[in-house]
Amino acid sequence: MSERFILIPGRTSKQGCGVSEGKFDDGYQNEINTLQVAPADMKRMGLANGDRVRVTTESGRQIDVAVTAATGDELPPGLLFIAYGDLSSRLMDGETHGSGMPTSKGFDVTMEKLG
Amino acid sequence: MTSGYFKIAGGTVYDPLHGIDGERRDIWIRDGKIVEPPSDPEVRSDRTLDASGLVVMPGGVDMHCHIAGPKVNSARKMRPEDKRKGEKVVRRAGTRSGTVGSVPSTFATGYKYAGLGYTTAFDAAIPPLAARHVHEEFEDTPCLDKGFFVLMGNNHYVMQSIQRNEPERMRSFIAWLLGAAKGFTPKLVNPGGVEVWKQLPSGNVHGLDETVANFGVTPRQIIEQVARAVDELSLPHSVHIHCNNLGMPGNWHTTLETMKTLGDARGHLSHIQFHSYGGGEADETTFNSKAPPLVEYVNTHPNLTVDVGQVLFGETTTMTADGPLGYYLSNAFKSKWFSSDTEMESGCGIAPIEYKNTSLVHSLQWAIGLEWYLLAADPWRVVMSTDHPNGGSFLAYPQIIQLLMDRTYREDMLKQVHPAVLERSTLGGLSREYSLYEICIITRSGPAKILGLKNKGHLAPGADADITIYTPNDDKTRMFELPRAVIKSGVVIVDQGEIREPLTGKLLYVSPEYDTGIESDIAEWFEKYYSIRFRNYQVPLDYLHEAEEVPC
Amino acid sequence: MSTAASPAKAGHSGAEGTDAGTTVIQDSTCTFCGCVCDDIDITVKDNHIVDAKRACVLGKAWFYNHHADDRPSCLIEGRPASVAEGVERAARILTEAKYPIIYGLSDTTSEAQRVAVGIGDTIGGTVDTTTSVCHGPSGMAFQDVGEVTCTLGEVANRGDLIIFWGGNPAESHPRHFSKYSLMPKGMFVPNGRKDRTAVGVDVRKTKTAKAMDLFFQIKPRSDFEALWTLRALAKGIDIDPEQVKNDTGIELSRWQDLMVRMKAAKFGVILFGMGLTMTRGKHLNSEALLCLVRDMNAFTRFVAKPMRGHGNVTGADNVVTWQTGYPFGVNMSRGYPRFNPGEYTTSDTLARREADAALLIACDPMANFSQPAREWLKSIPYIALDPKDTPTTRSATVAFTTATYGINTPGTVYRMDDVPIYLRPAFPSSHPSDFDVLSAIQRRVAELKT
Amino acid sequence: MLTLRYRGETPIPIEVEGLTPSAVRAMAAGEIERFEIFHGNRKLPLAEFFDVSGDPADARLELEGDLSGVHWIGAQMSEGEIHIRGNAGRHVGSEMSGGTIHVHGNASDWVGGEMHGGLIHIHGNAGHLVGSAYRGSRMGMTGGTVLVDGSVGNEVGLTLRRGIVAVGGNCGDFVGANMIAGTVLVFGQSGNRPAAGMRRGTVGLLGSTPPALLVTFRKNCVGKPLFLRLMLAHLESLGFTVPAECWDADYSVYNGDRVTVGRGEILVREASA
Repeated sequence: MSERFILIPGRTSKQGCGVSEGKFDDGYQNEINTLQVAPADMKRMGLANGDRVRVTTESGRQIDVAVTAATGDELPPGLLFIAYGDLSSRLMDGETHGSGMPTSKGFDVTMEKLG
Repeated sequence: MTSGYFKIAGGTVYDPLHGIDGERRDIWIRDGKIVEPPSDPEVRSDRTLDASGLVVMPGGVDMHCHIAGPKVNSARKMRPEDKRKGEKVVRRAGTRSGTVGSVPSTFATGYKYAGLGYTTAFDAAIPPLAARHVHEEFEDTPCLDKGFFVLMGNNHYVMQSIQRNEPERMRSFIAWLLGAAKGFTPKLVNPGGVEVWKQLPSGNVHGLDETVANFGVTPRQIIEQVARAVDELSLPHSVHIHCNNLGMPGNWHTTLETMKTLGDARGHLSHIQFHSYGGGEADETTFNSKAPPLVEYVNTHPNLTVDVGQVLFGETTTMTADGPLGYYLSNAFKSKWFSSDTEMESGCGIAPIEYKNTSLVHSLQWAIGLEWYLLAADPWRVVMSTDHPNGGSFLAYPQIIQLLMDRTYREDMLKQVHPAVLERSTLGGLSREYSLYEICIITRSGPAKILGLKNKGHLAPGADADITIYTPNDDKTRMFELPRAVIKSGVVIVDQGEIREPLTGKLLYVSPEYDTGIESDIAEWFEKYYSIRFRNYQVPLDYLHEAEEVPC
Repeated sequence: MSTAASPAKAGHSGAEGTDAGTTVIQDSTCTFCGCVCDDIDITVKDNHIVDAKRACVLGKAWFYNHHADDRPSCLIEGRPASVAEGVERAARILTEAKYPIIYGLSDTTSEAQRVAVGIGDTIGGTVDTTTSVCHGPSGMAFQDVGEVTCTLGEVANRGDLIIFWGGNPAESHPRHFSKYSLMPKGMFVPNGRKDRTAVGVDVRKTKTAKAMDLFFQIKPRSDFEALWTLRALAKGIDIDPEQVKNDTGIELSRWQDLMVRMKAAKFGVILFGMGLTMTRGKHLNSEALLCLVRDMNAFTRFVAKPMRGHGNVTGADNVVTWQTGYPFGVNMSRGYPRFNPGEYTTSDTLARREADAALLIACDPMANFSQPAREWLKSIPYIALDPKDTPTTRSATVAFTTATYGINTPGTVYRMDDVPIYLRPAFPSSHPSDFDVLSAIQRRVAELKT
Repeated sequence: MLTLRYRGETPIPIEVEGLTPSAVRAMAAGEIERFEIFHGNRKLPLAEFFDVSGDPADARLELEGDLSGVHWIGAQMSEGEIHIRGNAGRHVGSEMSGGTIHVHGNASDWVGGEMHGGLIHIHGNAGHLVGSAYRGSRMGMTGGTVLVDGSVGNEVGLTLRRGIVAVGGNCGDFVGANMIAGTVLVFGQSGNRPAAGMRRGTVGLLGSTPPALLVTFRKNCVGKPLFLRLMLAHLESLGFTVPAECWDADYSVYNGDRVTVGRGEILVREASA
């Protein structure tokens, strides 16, 4: 079963270091390929670190990604976070609303646990 | 075989510095300089430009404009609408495209100045922290030799030296700072007032004897002591002053006090029009011209020079290092407002405005500028400027020339402005018409002399071969907006309004001597308060493109 | 025609004495993020940086991972080629194109940026920078209402109320707190952190949030409503407490308390991030913030500053502006500059499949752009310049490996507050600089166009 | 009537700025075929992309085909008629001062950008920034009428100074933002933050479910404003379909935006009892 969330991609220092260390190195790849979920949401959806989920946007863009529990109270329940990278870009539409800037944070998404 | 000579033959030459008032002469050019005719009559020039029947003058010199640096570029960023509706500069082989509006892009700025016969321009207000930015923009501003004045009227080190009564220390600092930025002379903008603006909401000083909090100095002390230091350093140009209370009714008292404070020290008062107002506290009904008494004082004090800062009707963008003024203007015009304070050094305010001939205040500003030109006894000490783009664009210079040379044109325009101008200024009674000789003085020879540029503003051997050739025309706007040819460093850069060879032009800077012992003291202060490192602040010579040191 | 000065001619020797084959360069500059810290002492040993004093975690990663590598300087369709061949191929692609775009530019010197804009002019292309997908919306807001701002030294010397809104500098600009905004003992805040009140506004309780005295964890996507609430309070307008709580997730009383502090501050600062510009509302979120800060100047001194990301993205804004009159997304297909975000910006020209060739300098759209934009970019010929191997260089028709600015090449960069800073290279690279490659391309396209 | 049939299939923008009824009405067919248009950065004669037939003397232009990649149609036009049988690109009727444009299809962004007068009727949907200011401008549309039968995007009537924008379908976010005066009516649903920063003027949100308003708007009264009835009648007279339920409904009037001048009003249709 899937639940509704708001997803916020953003910078992290690990992702920032990865840009210099090399985008094909493990450090960067792990950082941008991990979805952070609030501990309460992990618990409720029966998710453990490393489990894979499917995230789908309102316009139907979709990624499958591994989850990890956000540290402490960094994320409130209902919010997801992922470091900028290939996966976050896969969820972005081309539309910029006459601004040049595609909506890149605060996506309405559904998340479901994969098998 | 080539002789290397370029001759401008038989033109009607105006060279006021040498008393030449429209005499038919040849001018010989070699290696970018004006030279004596070859002694051997057999020697022919490689190229000759037949100027018979044409007017030949030195290239124009704009000694007070805003064409580069963070303030100008922020204005460009803020006003896409100004350029979208304005003229477009289309790319051609060898030239770059650009936008114009009230704040043209860099390449367009160079082409447009050259198109009017100007070959030298000085940016009037640069925070030294941004010096590198200016040098970069200057290199992208072709056709002109360029320099800039360094903002010091609210510099913390200057104010602290005054407070501690250490004039030698301040003098050394000024010399060091000019050299560090590769600037030309100290600029005082609302001395002391900008620092108060940084400390308080709508903060400012309102007279020469108000104390600047936390620094314990007054505008009067700053003006007096910086002017003296500039003379002691024997800089080519004097201190360059934007007085306190710009634009405020009744500000003429402050302006007169500033002149008196200078004593017998050299001083240039910029855009004097904006500082020549009578009337009481922000009361439009009493607003009037006080140009006559100020002109009278300048007439009798040869140590003083001014540029006018003529206002022209229409839309433009105001930009100033006078932070509180920018806030005042943006509120008065309900326009968008940019403000940026530079640490330890300066402020900046930008606001779009429109001068309307239906407005009493704007009409008076227009008239007061003309009064200054027409009342001044000595054209060598009053310089044509619009304080581009504050009073209007430099592109209006031909129109100003017609206003000065053509009394009928002036009187027709006077009929179209607010009627009260006739009671509140003397313009209606002024019948003076400028001669070409006088125009040549206020647009080239005078500013070159005031700036201390020995190779500019005249046509004698040794001068830079910066020459403008005009086709005589009773319509002076036409005559001056489309020169027949413009020559820069001996190269024809404009021919019939077409850009030919847009030379980059050189930077004009000073590097006065000073007691290097002071550097450790400056460095200690600098590392304590600046957000960049002392080592990364100074602009070394090898950073500059073409450059020429003007001797002190 | 004026061409940009070769940075090489302006190289300042930063070398401060060598021993045992190591060189120390003092006050070197880190160009990784918009902080552009210019106080880094770097130690170089046989073309490796072995120490970078005062650099943060991002800065160390930057300095330690840009050593001269042995990848070829040029690849054409994945095969090694000479730089000259690459330049020729690039110039032909760009001059044959009818709607070419030039994009990136935020991680190279302004000297190189100036050449790139010149190429755009010559080929009648569209010049855009990473600003359009960073603080471009803030730039648009600036064009509508203006901006009240200052250099970072003013924040350090005067700022007594510092608000971080929609950003996480603790992770994206790690030294901002210590160097500029929170810790410095400044002229009018002699006790540093003790003299400042730090306020965070964000939807996540980030590392930054944890360094604040007050934190407002607002509802996702309610930045505009929160800012409008503060504007209303600044003007003394009565507003409905329930709606405020409902809209922002925060009690009106807490906003009122914040406004009291804002009015009581001597010099207030709002440093804002892409939480505003990338979220629904975009430029109008930034506009609301710039309006609030302008409003506050009726009561006290208050300034705003977008937290710019890349080392020289601010230089890109400046260079594109002084050469064309417009800051980003500048189209020159008509022979003169035109500006219209949403029309000439790169996300749009790619996602709408209008661009038919691209010159990409120091950027990675193949990693960062929307899916439709990436798909179209993959289908057109493009040239990429980057010191690193990236998804963008891997799919490029012509890929140049270039020297790293600040580490291998000198030049000028502009800090997030428009302060220009000169770069002192640490050691030479076997690869050409962006400036060199772009200058060669500019010369060739000029020939081909005439 | 002059007919221009578009045969282009290029994804590269085609720009036809200046192709107005008054510009072509005096031209011979040959001249019109040589009329300069832009294909990206290439200047080309119109005939490269259009079949030209008919006679422009009556100042009526018919454009046929899918012109969604053709931009600036009718920009700066001052008289005459343009009918587009198909979709149109960006900047339809930009800065126009008179005449009529009908798009019998969809139009892209900036329909009637900073227009001064005349009528634009989009019979399908339109994009963002309909009847709006371009970035940085002090004011947007200063006169004329834009009718869109379908739905539109964000920032409809941005900084509107005078004139009417009517949308039959839904609109996106920030309808009527920073409005100075004038009228924007939306008969479908509205996105968020309607009329943010409005100084004066009227924004009518006439859809069935009233949107959330900003906290800086205050409810003033409920009633049947006469002005609205007159406006609806005017729209009908222009060939715009007004939903029946709008005529006799009650409307709540909200004043704002109080962070600015606050003299504007938002009309919200109350669910009919």
